[in-house]
Amino acid sequence: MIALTEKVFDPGALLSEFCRGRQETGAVATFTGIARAEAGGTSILELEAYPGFTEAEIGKIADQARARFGLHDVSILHRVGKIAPGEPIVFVATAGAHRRAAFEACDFLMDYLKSRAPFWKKEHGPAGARWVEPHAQDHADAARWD
Amino acid sequence: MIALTEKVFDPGALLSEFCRGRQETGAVATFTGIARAEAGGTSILELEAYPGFTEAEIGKIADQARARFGLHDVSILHRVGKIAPGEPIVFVATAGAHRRAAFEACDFLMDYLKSRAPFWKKEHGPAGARWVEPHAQDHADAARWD
Amino acid sequence: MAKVLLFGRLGDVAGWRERQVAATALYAIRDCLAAEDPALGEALAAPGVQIALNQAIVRGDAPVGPEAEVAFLPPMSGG
Amino acid sequence: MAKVLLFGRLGDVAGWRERQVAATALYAIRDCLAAEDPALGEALAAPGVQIALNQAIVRGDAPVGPEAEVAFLPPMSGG
Repeated sequence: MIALTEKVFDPGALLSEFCRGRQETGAVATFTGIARAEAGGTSILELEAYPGFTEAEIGKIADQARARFGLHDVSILHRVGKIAPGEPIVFVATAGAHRRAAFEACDFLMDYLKSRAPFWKKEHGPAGARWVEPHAQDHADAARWD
Repeated sequence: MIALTEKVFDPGALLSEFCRGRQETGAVATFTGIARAEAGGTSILELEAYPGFTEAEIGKIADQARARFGLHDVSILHRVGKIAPGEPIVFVATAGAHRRAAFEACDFLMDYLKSRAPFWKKEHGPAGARWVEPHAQDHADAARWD
Repeated sequence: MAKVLLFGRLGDVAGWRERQVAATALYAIRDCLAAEDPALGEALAAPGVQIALNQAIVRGDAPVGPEAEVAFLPPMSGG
Repeated sequence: MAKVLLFGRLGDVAGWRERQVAATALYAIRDCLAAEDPALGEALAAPGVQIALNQAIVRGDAPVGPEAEVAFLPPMSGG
């Protein structure tokens, strides 16, 4: 599943669903990104996607991950719209025969999602709203896989 | 939470609980290990622990992970007793401000749990039962952190 | 008429995120928008702004059919 | 009397996993078990078998109190 949602979601419900009925998957790795309060520095995060295009671009990277890490399955759910502190932003799950591949694929997908995926991010803070670009660290993380 | 259980558990329920009420945790990584059917090669996995000692030893490594990776929280649940194919064996969750630390801590904990944690593992297969030792790969994985 | 979409700060600069534009090539659409709204024109010409035609990134100019969807994408921030 | 626990294949070799043994030091307990059951004695002397006294690994011999818990641990396999 590759999907966007405007609603708050429960990462645990997604993990339960993802694990169900697996007989040959030894390893499931997940990552959940949560909006941080930054001690009041950010009150609301807003994410804009290009519906259709964004899912398709993420799907291409998910296919790369399947091939590169020999995954059995991948699932990605990403919030769009306004996100309050403490709410999940993104959930990625990867399934493989062994743990190294599942971990690395999850890490790889998150590096892509945090730096290159087609989202536009606005932070609404005490000093007003501003569009943000990826951090240098996010670019450096993503470049590890090139 | 560091705990052992003889009962089947739902990793998703653990993840929901682990994520609840977090305001400054940006990153939650999890790993779920599932018993593989190995195309009929293993029918039942049996894990023996030393109650009290096993949790305490795992707790020491969890404390190491908290310090080394600056974690906000760690949760580990491990099955003992007889485990059928498709059932979860282990769930590890790590929470931190940023994703690199959460991923690395989860990876570190799994390498320890798979190679050095105080469990004794028996495989009941078509050819009878046998006690198993960690794979060379598990030792090599664990040695990455020394 | 092509459907034109603006994302991220481009939508804030223009004050709209979707409208119809009568033009038959990507650069003609951009020039048309810039002529109407110089601030938007400057934002569209900024480094890193990409153009997607029917949800595929296109480099350089290209003809635009009557039912086309043209999107102007500022640098993507990731999620 | 110390409570003696056997784990993993040691329990299978002995045919029991917990019993009381009247001895006042770790090596004396091991010798006592070996005298009763030579196959278990051989398994306890195998490389990698560790001894825990009151849930802490001990290297070498050590005195054992009357309420002590002594566990013989073959090489740990991980989970």
